[in-house]
Amino acid sequence: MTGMEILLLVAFGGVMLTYILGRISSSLRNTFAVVLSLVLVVIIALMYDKTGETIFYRGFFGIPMSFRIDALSWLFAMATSVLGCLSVIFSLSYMSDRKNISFYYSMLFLVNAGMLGVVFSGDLLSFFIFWEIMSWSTFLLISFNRGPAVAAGLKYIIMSIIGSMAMLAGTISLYTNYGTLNIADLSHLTVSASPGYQLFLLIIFGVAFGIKNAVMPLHTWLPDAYTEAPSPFSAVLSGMLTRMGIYGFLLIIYVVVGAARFLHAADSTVSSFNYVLAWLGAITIVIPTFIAMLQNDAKRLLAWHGIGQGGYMILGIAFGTNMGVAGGIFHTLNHAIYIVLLFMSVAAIQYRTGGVRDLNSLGGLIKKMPVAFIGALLGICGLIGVPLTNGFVSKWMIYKTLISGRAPFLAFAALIGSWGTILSVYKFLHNIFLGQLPEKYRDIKQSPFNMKLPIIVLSSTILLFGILPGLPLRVINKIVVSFGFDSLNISLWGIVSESGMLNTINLFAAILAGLIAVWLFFRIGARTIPVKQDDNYAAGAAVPRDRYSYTAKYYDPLFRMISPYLKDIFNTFYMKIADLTGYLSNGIRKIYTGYVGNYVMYIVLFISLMIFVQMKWSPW
Amino acid sequence: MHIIELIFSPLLALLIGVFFLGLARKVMARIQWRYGPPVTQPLIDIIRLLSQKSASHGVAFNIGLVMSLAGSLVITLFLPFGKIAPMSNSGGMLVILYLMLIGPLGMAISSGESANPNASIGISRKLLLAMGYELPFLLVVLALMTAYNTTSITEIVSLQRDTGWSMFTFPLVLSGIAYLLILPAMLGVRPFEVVNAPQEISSGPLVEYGGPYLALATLQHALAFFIGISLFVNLMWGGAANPVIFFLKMLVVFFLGIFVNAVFPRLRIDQAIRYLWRWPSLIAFAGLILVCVTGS
Amino acid sequence: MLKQELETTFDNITIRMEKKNQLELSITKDGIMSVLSFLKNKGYDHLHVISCVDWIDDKQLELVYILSAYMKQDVPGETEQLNILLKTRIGRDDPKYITSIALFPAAEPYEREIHEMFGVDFLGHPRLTPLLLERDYDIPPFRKDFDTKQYVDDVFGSVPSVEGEDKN
Amino acid sequence: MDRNQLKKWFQNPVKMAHKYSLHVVYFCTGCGIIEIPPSITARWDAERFGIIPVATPRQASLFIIAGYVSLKTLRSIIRTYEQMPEPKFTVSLGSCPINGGMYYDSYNTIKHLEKYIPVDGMIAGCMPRPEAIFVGVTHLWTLIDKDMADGYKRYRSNYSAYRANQEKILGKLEWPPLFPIHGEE
Amino acid sequence: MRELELYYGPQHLGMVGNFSLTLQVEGDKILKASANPGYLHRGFEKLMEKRSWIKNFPMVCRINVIEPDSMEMIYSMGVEKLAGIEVPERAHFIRSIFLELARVGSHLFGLWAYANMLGFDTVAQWAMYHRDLVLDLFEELTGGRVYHIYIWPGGVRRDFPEGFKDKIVKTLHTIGGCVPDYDSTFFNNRLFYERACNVGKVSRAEAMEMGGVGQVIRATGMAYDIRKVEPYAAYDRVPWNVPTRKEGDAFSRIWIVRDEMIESVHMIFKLLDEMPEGNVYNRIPNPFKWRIPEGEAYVRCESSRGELGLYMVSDGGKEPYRAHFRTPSYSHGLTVLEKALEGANISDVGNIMMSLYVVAPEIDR
Repeated sequence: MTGMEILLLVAFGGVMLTYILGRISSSLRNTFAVVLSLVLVVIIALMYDKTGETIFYRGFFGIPMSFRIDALSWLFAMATSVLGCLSVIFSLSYMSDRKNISFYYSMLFLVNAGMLGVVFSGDLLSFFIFWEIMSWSTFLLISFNRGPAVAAGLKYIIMSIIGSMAMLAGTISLYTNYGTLNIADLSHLTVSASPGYQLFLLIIFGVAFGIKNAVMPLHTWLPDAYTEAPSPFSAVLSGMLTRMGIYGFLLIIYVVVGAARFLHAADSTVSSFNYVLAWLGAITIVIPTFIAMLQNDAKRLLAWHGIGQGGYMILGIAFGTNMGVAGGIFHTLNHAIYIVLLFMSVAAIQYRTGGVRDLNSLGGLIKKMPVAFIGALLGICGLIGVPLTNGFVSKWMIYKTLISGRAPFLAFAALIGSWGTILSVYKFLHNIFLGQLPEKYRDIKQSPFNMKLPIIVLSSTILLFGILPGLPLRVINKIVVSFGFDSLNISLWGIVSESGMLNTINLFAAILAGLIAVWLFFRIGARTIPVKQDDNYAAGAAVPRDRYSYTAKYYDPLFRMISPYLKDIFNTFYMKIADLTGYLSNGIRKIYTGYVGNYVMYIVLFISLMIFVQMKWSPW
Repeated sequence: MHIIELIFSPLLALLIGVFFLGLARKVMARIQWRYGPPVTQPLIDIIRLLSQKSASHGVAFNIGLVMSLAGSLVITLFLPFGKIAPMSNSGGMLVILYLMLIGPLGMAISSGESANPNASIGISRKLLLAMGYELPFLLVVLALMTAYNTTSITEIVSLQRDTGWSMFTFPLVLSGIAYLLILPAMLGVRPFEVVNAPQEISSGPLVEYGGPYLALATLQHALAFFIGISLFVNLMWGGAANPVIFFLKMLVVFFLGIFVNAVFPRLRIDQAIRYLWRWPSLIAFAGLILVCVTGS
Repeated sequence: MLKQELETTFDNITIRMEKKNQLELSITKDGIMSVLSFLKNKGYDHLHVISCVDWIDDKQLELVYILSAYMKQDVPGETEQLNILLKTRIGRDDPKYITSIALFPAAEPYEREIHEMFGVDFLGHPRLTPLLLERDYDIPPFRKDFDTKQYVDDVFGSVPSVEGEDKN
Repeated sequence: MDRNQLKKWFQNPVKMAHKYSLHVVYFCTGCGIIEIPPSITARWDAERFGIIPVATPRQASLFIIAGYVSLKTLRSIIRTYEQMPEPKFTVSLGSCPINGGMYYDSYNTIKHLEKYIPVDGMIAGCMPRPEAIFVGVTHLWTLIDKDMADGYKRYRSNYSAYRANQEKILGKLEWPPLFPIHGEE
Repeated sequence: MRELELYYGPQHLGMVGNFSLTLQVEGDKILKASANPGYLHRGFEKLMEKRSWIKNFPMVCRINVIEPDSMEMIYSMGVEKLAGIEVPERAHFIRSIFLELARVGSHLFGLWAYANMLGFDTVAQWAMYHRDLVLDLFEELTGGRVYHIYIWPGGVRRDFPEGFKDKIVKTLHTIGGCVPDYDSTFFNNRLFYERACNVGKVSRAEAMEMGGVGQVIRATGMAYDIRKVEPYAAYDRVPWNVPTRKEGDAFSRIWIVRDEMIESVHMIFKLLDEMPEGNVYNRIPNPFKWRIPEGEAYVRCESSRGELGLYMVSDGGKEPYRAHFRTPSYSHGLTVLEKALEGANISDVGNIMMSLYVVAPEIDR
């Protein structure tokens, strides 16, 4: 399988080349970046429907490091590369007036390459290495803007290191037990393991992936990181990078441990783990969605939704039926599409308004930036799960699983989460695009073409996957089958299950017919006269300039009711611990110079020491 | 036959909805010692509105409203009216629940575009109220779906033919009571008429609608009324095999709603949410637990 | 009783009580605030109205503060029945006076109105913005030399009829 | 009342609907406040004829100016009238909008309402009783029937004259002209 | 943070009368409210200076369109005080009965407005219907539905016609018979309590500071009623009570309105019983030549909304030299309302305003 090696070579080579080219000429670098990201997309697209494994290096203490590809990794790789490509295109003008652009691009490619490495790695060692590359380059990108961004980045990397340590411990334990780290081999070997050991593996890897995927008690890094990162990277971060946690969960539950085989056994401890995970998913849906309602920062609002939507994926894959897993994976893909779209819309607004993302000070931009509005509208429709958008299909699958699995309370959490979503995203849409346009934005321009292009592409994808969900579901069905589940009954436009069916093309036809009929009816009436926003009812007075828009405290009555209950207690808890640690280790603080490179050095030293100790004396 | 039903059922729903609006005005008038307008008054209003030349605030102002009415029309294809349910095999209760979003969302976008703070306040109230009643409503619907082990509304209706009305069958009694308690909120009648509240926020989302826009909004309101009642009859009062009987059941629910409308003032929005999240939610929650305990 | 106290406390005060329950006090313009606070302390804490009379022949504006008492006991007595009319005169040209909001917050709209209708400036008043009127008037409209009939003929009479144009 | 004559409905549904669905936006200018409520409530019940008050001018088709018009109100009245969708009808109640009535020498009320906005019907009286309001409405029906309730058309064709009158009395208006003004373009 | 300035009135269904409030809003809370009157300003007090003493009657009754009779009464009282005219005893009784009937009508109008603000259409319509029954009595007695010009310096214009007493009793029984209906649907309605309790609270100190009278001050526990404090007409001839409550919120103010209506009805019955026979009118001089001696007078009476005052100056001419009405809504609508709306919910604007019983034309005059 030379394809994967070439791919990673291109991906990692591109990182250096971008930086070097950036030193020569910025336009050359930009062209190269776009070409490179397109090449990655093409290469991965060519690898469709291949499975296999190839060892590329044996040198690391004799552990063979390998790549593997199957439907699961292809799907994630494809999504990663496409979104990376769109993000690069989007960044062209967004980042154009910043410093250190070459560094930004090369780090973006490094993140991309790291993610590709993660999804293609065939053994847990290379998985870990690529995981670390991904995490560290992410840290550098989150802190790109300096100031509060560095704090956000540190929060991220500290939690990430905790996760990595957990993962490392699990990896080492697997190696000592079975003498191999190859995923395919492990999946055969762990079948015979004791349930206790399986549970240990699930929990220890679950912590690692739970931190990455921001499952509820481990989510605290996410809001700050999403908010402070450069917006095009926030898109990548929320769309794919965070969802590497989902990939990890899928890998550990359904490939390494193979929980599918245990799920329906009555006394299985694995199934109880899945149940706990599902409840964590449900909590992750409800609480962040309600917290999102109270946010006034556009990106932070989306960030909390990022956490909440992660809950749906966890809920789907943890519930462990074929439709649930398929729904979870599909939702991961859909979420990537619409959250990237939403972040890009926000970024377009930020680009034109000079970085404003405070929901209380924007408004009325629909007339000025219609493309961004369409992007945001379809994005929130997907996020809510309005029929005919992709989010509807995946949420439908998850609800269906929960209801036919007789878990009405989990289904209730998921459904009420959707309703909470409507409230907050409508506020998002209203406060940015609707209402009165502030005076200072009267002369604002449209976003440039390379910002519009990704928005248009992603918007149409949302509708395409919503109307013809069979396209992605075919790939996902392969994944589900490869996990050992029954095949789903999928057609191009819908799903049939024992307790009901979904036919999106009929729905599409009905809604289209309804729209046309109503439009015609509307047009029977007299022609309407377009008026300016100042020509507005103000109880007989003239509209006061700039003081006639309801944006601040949009859901004040609800806010008063729920805000006492919805503090982010976990974040406070962790910050308290952090303070306490800092207080206790005042003496050690001299080592921490505050320079990031030093931290990297310490950690690399620590990891190598651990590995060395393990290799030499194998105490675990 | 199928094609006829497809075209016929939304029109029937519109007709019944508009009839209900007219009847509501007549009945209210009679309670208030008045003679009242003719039942056809909403129809006259709609004709008049369509011929008026109103102000438009932009493309989303038009599209949102059209989307809202179209979404509501599509729901009627999924809801059984007696035995008429032309699209019930394209999706069940979950699709209906989600299609019910399109109406408010379209209205929200449209009136948000109108750039009037009264409209924005109205929309914020509408979404909050929806949040309020959706909590118990989802619990009720989940109890039904769990009890009958299906997500298809036609199956729920046909199963009730064997067991009797779900409101009066044992594990669903509590859910039925909870549904009855939130029904005024779902219909938007008076204790919960916080969205339009002409005396407070100048009819809220409708503030900038005139002419054809108001005609569409009136039709949307009529349909929402129809859908709310029809859903209740289907889920709790056993639907009907016969459209006429179904209509009579709807009429009974309609009168209940109007009487409640006549004897209560309007609540504040926070009081409305507090009410909806207290008793109806608790009862619905207990109902779901009851279903889970007895069902398996 | 009150009469005697007033006479002993203030020098240049004129007290008349000709009609039933109606005590008329006149004082020079700098004495008003002290009399007001004196009366307030005596229990006359209800400021009914601040009125203004334009004595055009004397070239003076007369400010009238009308006070009475809120109920201090269950059965109303003489205190509650008494209406006190406290009057002072100020010059008619460029009239200025000090505000009594600190003593009686209820005075705020009355002073605004007098400012608008008689052109009296109340120093220290937080918002002397127009209260009732829409147009600017050269002479404040409640003054005696403002001839409404003349004004109406000038302003409203000069608006042409549109229907006349219609026929052309 | 020809509301129940189906033939007329088929002949000209728009005109009939306009007659029997008069949604009112009203200005309680003074005395109007006192006879409008009885006529829309239980005793006289204007809703019988499809007349109900609505919240905003956008939703209305009939504008009732219920009494004398002070200058401050005139500004709001013009704003409200311009925001109503066409076709729209105006009816004034009482003697004061006709010629100033008992306020003939008041410095703050306008004397002839029709100089500032077109008025389709004027109901005299001080105050007109609810019965008079209904008589006025039936008269308006006749006018609509005969296409003579054309105030909004007159407003359009004479807009510059109306606007000039409005600005003469109120000073510069805050909102731009509704229609293009002749002579400026 | 973008500010929101919300306009409440003049063209607003939640506004009874032509009045405007500009609300600074954040979320659903009102930060600051400023009243903006003047939409009804006609300059009555100026116009009165140009009209003779008697020609001013059509003017004064139009100051308050809801209850014109108390305006006639106060003007008559002022003229009587300035000119020193005595009123026959029977006229005092008739005046009292007439004013109490007007109070019932006015309170029913207020109930209509208040119930309307809460979206309580049914009760609003009933109240308006019952008010019309009272107006029918007026029409029979005076010939006018709303404006009566019945009370006159020196008495009243006309004695009660034959059988009019019975008609009053019958009408009041009709209205009184519906009090249980009103109670069960409105006054004892739990939702009315929820909406009105603790809303628009005005403490006694605040009310006294800002010149609150009528229901505003009586809702804080002070039985301040001019009919008791400085009795006029025949109010000291029969026993009656001043209803008060302690809370000072909208709920208690509306309950006081209800209790006052019932008290008025009882008072009318007592007055009808004790009404003496005799003359109802002391002749005044020829109105066209009537000059009133130089002097000034301040008179006050209790209208349905609270204490009403009139300051009148005569320079011995045919016309008043100056007349200034102190209307209860003036301080309620400008000072108390602004204060009560601070921090209130935007749903409660109409609620608070109509519980303060603000009548716009009274403010503007």
